[in-house]
This record gives sequence, structure tokens and C-alpha cells, in this order.
Amino acid sequence: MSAAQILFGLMSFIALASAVYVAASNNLVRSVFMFFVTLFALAGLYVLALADFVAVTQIVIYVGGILVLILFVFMLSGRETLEAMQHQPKRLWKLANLPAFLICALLLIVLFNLFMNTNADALPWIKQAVHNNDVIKAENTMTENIGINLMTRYLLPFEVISILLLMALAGAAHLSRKEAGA
Amino acid sequence: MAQTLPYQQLTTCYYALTAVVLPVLAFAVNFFLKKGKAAGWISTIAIGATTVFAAIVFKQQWNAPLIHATIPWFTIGGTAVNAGILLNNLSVLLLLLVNVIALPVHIYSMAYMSHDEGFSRYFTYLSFFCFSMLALVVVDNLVLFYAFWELVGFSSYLLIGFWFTRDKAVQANKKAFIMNRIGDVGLLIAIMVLFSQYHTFDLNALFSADGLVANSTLTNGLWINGTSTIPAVWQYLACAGLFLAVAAKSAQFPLHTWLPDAMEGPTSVSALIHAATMVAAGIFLLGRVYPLFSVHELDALAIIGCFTAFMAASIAITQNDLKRILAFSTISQLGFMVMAMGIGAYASSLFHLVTHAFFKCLLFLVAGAVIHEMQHIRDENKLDFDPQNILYMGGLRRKMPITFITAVIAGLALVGLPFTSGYLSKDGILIQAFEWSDTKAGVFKIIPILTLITSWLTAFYVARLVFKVFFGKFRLSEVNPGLKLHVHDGPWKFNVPMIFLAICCLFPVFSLNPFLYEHAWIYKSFLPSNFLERMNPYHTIIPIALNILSLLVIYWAYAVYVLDKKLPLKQNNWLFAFSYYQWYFNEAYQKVFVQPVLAISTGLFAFDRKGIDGLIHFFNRIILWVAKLSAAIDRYVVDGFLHFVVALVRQIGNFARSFQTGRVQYYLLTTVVAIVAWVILKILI
Amino acid sequence: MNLLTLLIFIPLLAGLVIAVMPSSLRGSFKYITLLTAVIQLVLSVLIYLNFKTGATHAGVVHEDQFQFVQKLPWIRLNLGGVGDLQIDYFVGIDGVSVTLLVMSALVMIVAVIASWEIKTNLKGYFILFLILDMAVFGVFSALDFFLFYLFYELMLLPLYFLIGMWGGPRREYASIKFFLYTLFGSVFMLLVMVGLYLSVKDPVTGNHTFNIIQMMNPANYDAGSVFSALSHQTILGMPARMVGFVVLFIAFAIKVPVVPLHTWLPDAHVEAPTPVSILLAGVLLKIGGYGIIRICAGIFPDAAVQSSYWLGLLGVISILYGALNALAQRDLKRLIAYSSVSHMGFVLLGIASFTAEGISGAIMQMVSHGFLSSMLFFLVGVVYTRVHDRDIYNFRGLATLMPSYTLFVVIAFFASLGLPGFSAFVAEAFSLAGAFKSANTNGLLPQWMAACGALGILLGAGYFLWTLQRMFFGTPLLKGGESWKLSLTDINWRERSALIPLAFMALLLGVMPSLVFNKINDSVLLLVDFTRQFIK
Amino acid sequence: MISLTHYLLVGACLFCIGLYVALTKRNAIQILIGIELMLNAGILNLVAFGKFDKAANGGQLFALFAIVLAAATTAVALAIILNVYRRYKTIDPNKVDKLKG
Repeated sequence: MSAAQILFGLMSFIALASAVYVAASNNLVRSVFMFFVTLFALAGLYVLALADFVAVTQIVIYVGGILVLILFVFMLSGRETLEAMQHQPKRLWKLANLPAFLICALLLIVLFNLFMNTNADALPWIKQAVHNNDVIKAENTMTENIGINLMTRYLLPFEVISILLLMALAGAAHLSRKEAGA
Repeated sequence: MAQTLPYQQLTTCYYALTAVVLPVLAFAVNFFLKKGKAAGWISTIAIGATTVFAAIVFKQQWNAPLIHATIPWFTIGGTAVNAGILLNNLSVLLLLLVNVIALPVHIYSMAYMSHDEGFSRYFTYLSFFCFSMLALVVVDNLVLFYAFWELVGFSSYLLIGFWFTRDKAVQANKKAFIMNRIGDVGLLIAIMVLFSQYHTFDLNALFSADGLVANSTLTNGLWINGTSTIPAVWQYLACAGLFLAVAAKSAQFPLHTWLPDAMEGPTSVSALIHAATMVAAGIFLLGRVYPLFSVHELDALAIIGCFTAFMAASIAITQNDLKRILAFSTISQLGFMVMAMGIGAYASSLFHLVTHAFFKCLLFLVAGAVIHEMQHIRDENKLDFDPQNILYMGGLRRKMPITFITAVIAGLALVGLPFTSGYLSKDGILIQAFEWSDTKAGVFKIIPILTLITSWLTAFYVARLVFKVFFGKFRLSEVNPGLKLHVHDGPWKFNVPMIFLAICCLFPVFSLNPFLYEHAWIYKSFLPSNFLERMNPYHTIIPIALNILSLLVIYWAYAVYVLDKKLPLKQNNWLFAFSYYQWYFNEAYQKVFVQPVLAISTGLFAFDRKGIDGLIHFFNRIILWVAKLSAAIDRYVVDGFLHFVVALVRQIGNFARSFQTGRVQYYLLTTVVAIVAWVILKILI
Repeated sequence: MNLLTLLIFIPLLAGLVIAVMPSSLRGSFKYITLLTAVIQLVLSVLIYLNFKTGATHAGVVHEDQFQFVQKLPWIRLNLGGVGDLQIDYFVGIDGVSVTLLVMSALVMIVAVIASWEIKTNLKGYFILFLILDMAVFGVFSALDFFLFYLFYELMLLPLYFLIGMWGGPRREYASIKFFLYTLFGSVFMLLVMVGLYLSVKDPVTGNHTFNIIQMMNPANYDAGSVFSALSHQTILGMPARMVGFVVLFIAFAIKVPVVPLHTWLPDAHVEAPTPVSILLAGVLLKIGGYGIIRICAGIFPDAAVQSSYWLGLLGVISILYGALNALAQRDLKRLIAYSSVSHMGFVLLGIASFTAEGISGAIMQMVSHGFLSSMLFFLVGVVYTRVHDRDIYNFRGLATLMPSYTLFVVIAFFASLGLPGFSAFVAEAFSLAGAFKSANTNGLLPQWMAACGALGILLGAGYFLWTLQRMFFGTPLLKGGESWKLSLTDINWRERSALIPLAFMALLLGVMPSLVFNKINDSVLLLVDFTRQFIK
Repeated sequence: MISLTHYLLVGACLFCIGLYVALTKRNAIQILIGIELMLNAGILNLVAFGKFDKAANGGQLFALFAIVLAAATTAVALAIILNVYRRYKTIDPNKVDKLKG
């Protein structure tokens, strides 16, 4: 078993375990932090998938952006809000959650079934890519290539997203302002 | 009248009709007037006028060709039933006889019933009886005949039960009516047989000399009448039915037991109905339907008539009730008549019917007069005894001379001694019985001998009766010394009818020759045209032997009852008891017929309740059970299903409503469910 | 306006009038009802007088020979492929029904007079009474099977309430028993009715029809239909026509009633109030006999003729069984109820003979029994209203206390036991004569049946005379002592007015049976002719 | 060698967990986290497939886009949640049942 595989299993385990903790935990702050653990583990998995730029972006935006944003919300809202936000029904396994659990389990089984039955590595386009040697190798550096593609092939989405971001920024700012007249 | 009749006949018809209608008018008037002493006169005058009309009819019609006049009565199906009158010798004789008997009885009754509360009721009934009886003798078809036959029985019922507060009377009239009803059923069956065979009810068409019956034959077990042929058994049945009818009305064995009980009615009624007229209706019926009977059936008639005559006479010798003795005597004499019919002595039978009517009626009137006096004694001295018991009487001949003389005349006529009417008619029957038995063998040889014995028995009981009542000492005084006795002959209303009837008991009324019955005018009129007067030893030997022995018997009775010689027979042996209890017929009938019928009826009613209703209730229970089951099914299955459906719908509704909660998470869940379901479907299909 | 229709619906009108009148006027209800009954009697007598006789007016199987006919289309439904539903308001009478109408009208009056004793809930009582009245006349004149059935059922309901609400102590038991019995019969009748409807086609319109007269004509039956004589269909292994006949017969036999379907009758009679007993015995039992003649014998003559032996046997059994049962009774009303069973046995016996005499006798017996049983029940009611007791052994010597009453009792009893001069004699004699003649002419009944039936006459004398002896004669002795003696007053003018017409009619018909026979003769002859062709 | 299927399976697990969180939590922030988890599962798949597109780098680039959009979404969502809380004093989405406060 190669180191990559060990790492993959480890990362997967961490990601899933922390995700399960997020699902199971009633403590909001803890689940937020465990969520970041998940994000970090995922970033590791990206690396293993030879997408180091994406991994870095993941850490920067999620950890640096969203984490900070959420904590910001807590802190800005004050203690009262935090407590209110943390207020949760005590019971761990409510019966009402059973349908959701079942349906999720069912979905999982379905997906598993689907993925196991369709050998993803044998998909035509993947075979084509392998055949064309269009596969990223561990030794390749893709950052440059990403930058070129972003500015050429994917320029339009890039621009659209930037406008979207701007709107989101404006919207968030508008929403977050203190009650003035509304 | 529908047919055109000669004027003479037409008036005769109208006279006859008037004779029939007058009593019913009297009945109607009395019925609506209710109370009052006028009733007696109304009825008597009516019957008097009727007698006149009857006499005219008799005079015109006796030995004349028959008159048959009809009007349509109703039509049923293809059969037209006519109402009409048929006047021949038989009917006009009876018409006159009934009137001649009824008129004295009416007069007698006015005195006899004068102190009774139901005086007008009595005459109402009596008029009704006269109407029925007169109509019975003149009607021309079987339906009407049956109708009046039964009405006669009904009026007899009313009159027997005249004192309806007396239990015995009421039971007696019930018995009489039911016994008569048995006969009626027989008659009805006979009528139905005749109707189904001949398709007509007309007496003339059926029974005239060359009528339908005369022209049909019995051969090889078939009864053939022109086109219609039925098994001969129906002819036997018809005869049996007719015989039953005769037996019921004329008190023949086995239906004779009602007549002694019928003596519970007023004595005048017994005199008219149960001695002279109604009981003669049976013989009259035999006379009407005579052609139907074949030889063997006539033999059977003879046997039964003879047996009845003997049985009744044997009972009469031991009875103590004055009226019962006479009743059994009547049965016995009627037995003679039936036997006479059976042996072919048609004319003698009817002749005896007439003579018997007079002397028996007279005897009853005498009995009535005696009983009247006895009741008088009873009421005057405030005693309690049976005024009809001959053991209490005695020595009345000096106190009631007229009564005594008439009683002796009637008694001699009944015994059949010469110079009386009874000699003429009864000895005729006896002689013919012997002649008849010459042609027969075996058991039929006994019949004339039994008849002879019966005659002597008759002589004995008549003598016993007369001696007990009129001779010796008044025995009641011996038991109750110091009795006030105001006994005397009755008023003229008693005496005149009795004397009149006594005259009618003598020979000149019927035949100028006191010894030869063949010379009696009634006898001659009924003879078949081919009758040959046969003189043989019987005609002299029998009357002489019979009468000498009868005189001996009478003397014996005189010795026993007046001179107080010992009776050679002991009174406490079984033979005496057998006779005294009337051969135990009543008890036997009670056990054999009445009680079983009642038991059957009770049993059937129980069956009705327990059996049929039980079955119904059983079904009911099953149905109830099924109903309960179905109710349960209804509640738990059908309703359950309904509730289930309702609940299901509600759940689905709730379920569907739950999608519209406004809860984002549910929407999401639903979406996922849908997607998963879709995917699963995709995979599976 | 058609006289018959008027006759049928006048009671309905009077019922409506009573229904809208306030209860404060309840005293007048009985007079309104009486007036209605009198009008009906007048109408029915008019009908009787105008009723034409003669072979061209015989009716029975010829629709055009019926009289006082009114035929109106009533329900017409287009059922598409099945054809049109054709139900007519079709009334008319022939010889079979005309005398029954007059009889019913007279009995109605008597029943109204007897209703004077009803004291509770007068409004309901008289409305129900009038509905019953209407239904009775409807049944006797309906010539459309659907209409007939409607009236037939309409009779049932008021009777159920009349017994159940105004009856004696066990009225509920009796009324339910009555209801179930008759319902049992009529439900099956419904099935046969539908079967007949589906089998018969009106030759003019080509639709299926409920017309009773057309059901009598074999040519009107669809080939291959259930009740077609030619198709020889079977139901449960029996010929369909026989099944149809038997089912209809059972329905009517319950009404007659024929042993062993009779046990509702004693209970219903005993518990019913007097007027209802009168109607039950006087009119409703006749519907059974009428139905057997008109419907059973008319529509299924072949089956009727085939089973006539059994009909006759049932008739004889009814006669004897009813009479013997009557002999065992202590309750006067029950005795009379059983005597009804016995007397109606003659009707069945007469019909079974299929001779003119027998059927005429049967109809006469129905008319006669209508008068006499009404009279008998009325007489029982007289004693019962006075002392509320009917046990024969509790009375003795009533003749001394109530002479006029006893006179009527004697008349009624003797008339019932078939004393000549009264109608029952003619009726019974000819029922029996017909039964007897049957063996000779058509060979349907053996003679012994008639002979056994004649025994019923004897038993009839037995129970009636025994009752007379026990209850009326002898010295007065009452269970209730002096108080009863005071209550047992002789009949009053009202009671007389009810009894005299009945006694008079019984006497009149006994002396002049042509009053009935003339009117029915043509129809009876036609019916006999009609059935004769089916006798093998 | 880590096969593509492994990434897909891990993604599926993660997605389901995220879904469960999104479905069951009564707290808007946690629901948001659930949604993020699902997004990340998606991104993981993009990245995994992106390995076979060396020239165009479609997978990685769209993963980047998704990350950025998620961030923006989060920002807006958090702002909304804050607002909701101010109005209703709760952030349970089930209790927020009025469209207009």
C-alpha cells in the first residue's frame, strides 16, 4: 500500500468522521470548528487528487473567509445571540429525524450502488483522456495552466462570477447593517 | 212460474207455495214483534190456514200426475240451478201430514207453554220449523232439499235448546245438531256425487220413474250413466252418504243417540219434531231417492233398520223417563220404517210413517199432559223430583180420564193391535219382511224374527208405560204422605188435539177393512204399478200369532206392574244394565270419537304452537343470529373498511399536508425522496 | 272521472284532509273516515250496478273486455339497449273483482264503525286506516303488475303500524311476525315480477311491460326468456314457470293463509284492535285468494293446473287443520282466527278444482267470509271492549245478559258454519261440488279431497256450537262477577248498525246467490276455459 | 493508485452526511454548514474528475468557481440569518413562518 493510499484513507476518515461529528453534535460552536476540520481534510484530498491550487484556495477561502465570517457573526451579535443560536433541543436522536436518516441512508446506498456499478475509471471520455495523455501527473504544475485557462477559455464565467460576488457583497452588507429605518 | 202449466196445476202450485210461505210470515212477524201473547195465535192461525191450503193441494194432487214448477234461481258455470216445487203423492201426503200434526200441536202448545217466559220465542221457532219442514217436502232439487234439510235440523236445535239456561238442554241440542251435521255431510257428499255424475240437482230429473238414476246401471264395478262413467264405488258412497243423512235425521244406528237427549226440549216440540215430522224426514228422503239404492244397499238398510228397531226397543223396556221411553220407541219404529224400505215395502214404510206420526205424537202429548200435572204437583208442594220419572207416577187413570183413554188408544196403535192404524201399517211390514226373507238366505232369515221379537218388546214397554203411569197407586204419595194433589185433565187446548189425534189412530181413517193393510188407501197409492197382491199363509198366520203373543206380553206386564207379581228377571244383572245404559253408546262415542277429536285438536294446536311456530321461531333465531353476525360484519368489516379508507385518506391528506408545512427542510426532504425514488425506479426498471 | 280511480283515491284525499287538520278537531276524524267509506260504498254499488255481464264482458284474459278501465302512461324511461321501461297506471275490473269491491266497501264501513273504540292518536290511526283503504281497492283493481305490487306493499305498512301501535299486549311480536311473513312472500313476488317483466313484451309498442293481461298471453313472451313456455328454462333444476308459480303462490298463500303458512294470522288477529281484525279477516285475506285466481292462475295457468293436486291438498289440510285447531282454543278471537283459516281453505280447494262451480264457490266464499268474519270479529270486539277478556271459560250464560248480542252471535255462528240460507252455505257447497266434479270433468282433484273438505263443515259445527254452549247458554256465571255483569250491557245502536248490514248481506247472498254469481259467471267460465287448454 | 471510484464514494458519503445535517438541524447556521458539506462533496468530485483534463483544467476551475460561490452564498446567508434573528429572536427555520414580518 502506497503512502498516497494511506494518506487518502486517513484524509477520508478525518473528513467523514468530522462531518459525522458535525451532524451529531448539538453544540453549534463545536460543529463549526469540526466543519473546518472537514474542510482541511478535504483540502488534503484535493492535494491527493493533484489539485494543489484548489486545495490552497479551499483553505484560504473557506478557512480564511467563511470561518472568519461565521465567527464574526457570533462575535458581532454578542453573547445573547450566541446562546440563542446555540440553543438546541437536547435529545440526540429525535424520532422525527428518522425519516431524514433513512432517506439519507437510502440515497447513500443508491449512490454506492450506482458508483460501484459504473466503473468510473472505465468511462469512455476518461479512457480517451488517458489515451491522449491528457492526465495530470504528480510532477506537473498546473497553477500556470489554470491561470491561462481562467483568462482565456473561462473568461466569461470568471467575469460573471466576479459580478455575482460584487452583488453578494453588496447584498450582504445591506442585510447586515443595523436596523435603520426598516 | 217459468213453464206454462194448466190453470188447475198452477193454482195448486200457488196453494202449495202459500202453505209454505205462511209459517215463515208468522215467523217473521213473531221475530220482529218480540214479546207478547199474540205470537201463539199468529202462528196457530198461520198453520191453520196452511192446513187448509195443504188439504186443498192434497185433494187436488193425490193420485194426480205430478206437478213440477220451477223458476231460475241462479246460474253457476254452465249449470242453471232452479228453485221450484215438486208435487207428487209423496210430497202432498207429507205436506198434509205435517200440517195435520202441527196444527194440534200448535193448539196444545198455547196451553202447554202459556206460563213460559219465552212464549213468543217458542212460537217463532215453531213457525220457523214448520216452514222448513213444509218447504223440505215440496222442494224439487237437491240443493234446496239440503238447505231445508239442514234448516229443519237448525230449528230442531233451537227448540231442543229452548230452555237455554239448562245445561242438559244445551248439550243435547249441540249433540243433536252435530249428529245431524254428520248426516248433512253425508247428504252433501251424496249430492256432490250425484251432481258430478248427472250434472243436475233436479229431483224429478234424477229420481222419477224413468229419470237419470233409473236409467243408469252398475256393471263391472262401473257406474254408467249415458256418457258419464265413474267407478261404482261412488255410487256406494252416495248411498252411504244418503244413509248417513237418513240415520242422522231419523235417529238410526249409529247416529241415534241424539234423539233421547233431545227430549230436553219442551214436550210439545218432542211431539211435533222428534216423533212425527222431522224424524220422518229421513224416511221421506229415502222415499225421494229410492231408485238410487241397489239390491245390496237395500239389504244393508234392512239390516240396520232392523237392528235399530230391536236395539231401541230393548233399551225402552228399562227406561224410567217417560219421554225417553217414547224417544226410544220412536227410534224403534223408525227402524221399522227403514227396514221396510230396505225390504222393498216402500208403500208400507210410508204408510207406517203416517200412522206412526199420529199415535206417537199423541203419546207425546199425553206425556206432556202428565208431565204438566207432575210439574204442577212439584211446584205446589215445593218438592224436588224429576216430573218425567214414571216411577213416581201411578193411578192417574181416574184423575185424567181423557188423557188415559187417548193414551190407551195410542198405545194399542203402537203395539199394533187390530182396529188401530198401527195394526194396518206395522203388520204389513212384518208380513212383507217374512215374504222377503223367503227370497234370501243366511243372516237375512234372522231379520223377520228379530222384527217379531221387537214387536213383543214394544208391546211390553208400552204396557209397562201405561200401567206404571195410569194404574196402581200414585207412588209419589207413598214416598211423601200428605201431598196436595190437584191432578186433572188439561184444558180444552190439551184435550181437543189429543182427541183429534186419537181418532186418527183408529182404522177407519186409513182403511175401511180393519184387518187388511192392502186395502189402506195410502198403501194403495204408493204401490208400484206392477204390484200383484199375493195371498200366502203369512198374511193370516203372522197377524194372529203376533197379536196373541202381544196380548200375552201385555198381560204379563199387567201382572208384573199392576198385580205386583215378581218379574222373572232380576234388575241388577248385566243385561239390565246394558239396556238401562242404552248399550253404552254414549260412553263409547265419547271415548271413540269425541275425546280423540278433542285430543287431536289439542295436539294439533300444540303442534301449531310448538311445531310450526317453533319452526318459525327457529328460523327467526337463525335469522336473528345471521343478523347479528351481519351486524358484526357490518360494524367490524364493512364499517372497518370504511373507517380504514377514511383513515387512509386522512393520513394521506395529513401526509400531503405535511408537504405544505412551509418548512423548508420538509420540502427538501420531499425533493430528495422524489429524486431517490426516481433513481431507484430508474435502476429497477 | 273514472269511477274506479275515484274509488281508489278518495281515501287518500280524506287522509290528506285529516293530515292537515289540527289535532283539536280530532273528534271529527272518524266522521270524515266514515263519510269516505260511505262514499266508497255508494261508488262501488254504482260500479256493481253498471257492471255489464255477458260473454263479451268477461275480462280475465281479454284486455278490451275489462270495465271501468283507466290506462294512463305512468313511468316511461328510456333504458337504451334494454328498451323502454313501461309502467302504466292501469286499473279495471272484471267479474272476479267486482263483487270483492262491494264487499270490501261494506266491510270498510263496519271497520270504521268499530274504530269508535280507538281512543289514542286518532290522527295517525285514521290516516293509516285510509291509506290501507286505498291500497285495498288498488290491489283489487290494478291490472299492471307494478301497480299491483305497489298497492300490495302499501297495504303492509299501515297494517304493521295499526297492529303494532294500537294492538294488544303482545302487539309487537304479532306485528313483526305479520310483517316478516308477508314481506317474505312479497319479496319473492318482486323477483318473479321482474322476471315476468323481462320476459313479456307489449306487442304494440315492443317494450317490456308489466301489464298483467299481456302476461297471460303466451304469445307475448320473448322466445328464450325465463318464463316463456316454449323455452323450457329451469331454475335450480325446476321448470322456471313452475318456480314462478310456486313463488307467487307462496306469497299469496301467506295472505290467504294456507297451512302451514298461517301462524301469523292467529297472533295478528288476537293482538290487533277490532277494526284491524275486521279488515284483516274481511278484506286482506281475500287478496290472497284474489291473487291466486288473477295472478297465479292467470299468468301461470300451466303450472297452476299441474300443481292443482297440491293446491287442493293444501286447501283440504287448511280446512281440517284450521277447524281442529279452532276446537282447541280458549280465546274466542283465536278461535275465530282459526276458523278463518278453515274457511279460507274452501277458497283454495275451490280454485284448485278449476271448474266453474269451484271457482265461483271460491269467490262466493271470499265475499261471504268477508261479511261473516267481519261480523264475528266485531262481535268479539263487543265483549272485549266491555270487560277486556275473551277467554271462553270466563263467560257463561251470556244469552241471558245480552239477548240481542246473542242473537247476532247465533246468526254469525250459524252462518259461518254453513247454515243454508246464508251465503257461506252456497259458497262452501259449491266449492266442494266443484272439487268433486273436478275428478269427473278435468281429473285434477281426486274426490276424496272434497269428501274430506266436507268433514270441515262438520268440525265447524263442532267448535261453533261448543262455544255457544260454553259461553252463551246455561246460567250466567262470569269470572269478573258483578262488575262484569254491569259492564256487559247489550249492544247499542252503533253496534247494531254495523252488524245488521253484515247479517243482512249474508242472508241476502244466501237466498239470492245470483247477486254474485250473475256478475262473476262469465269471467269464471272464461277462466275455466282458459285454463282447460293447459290440462293434459 | 487511488481510483476515481474512491473519491466518488467519499464524496457520496460526505454528501449524504451534509444532506442529513441540512434536513435535521433546527439551526439555520448548522443547516448552512450541511449545505456547505454537500457543496464540498460536489467539489471533491469536480476535483477528482479534473485530474483527467490536463489541458483545459475544467474540473479544477469549476471547483474554484464553486468555492468562491459558496463563500458568497455563505456571506449572504449569514446576513439573512442575522436579520431573521433580529426579527424573530430565533433562527429555527421551522418557526419562521411569516413571509412578512
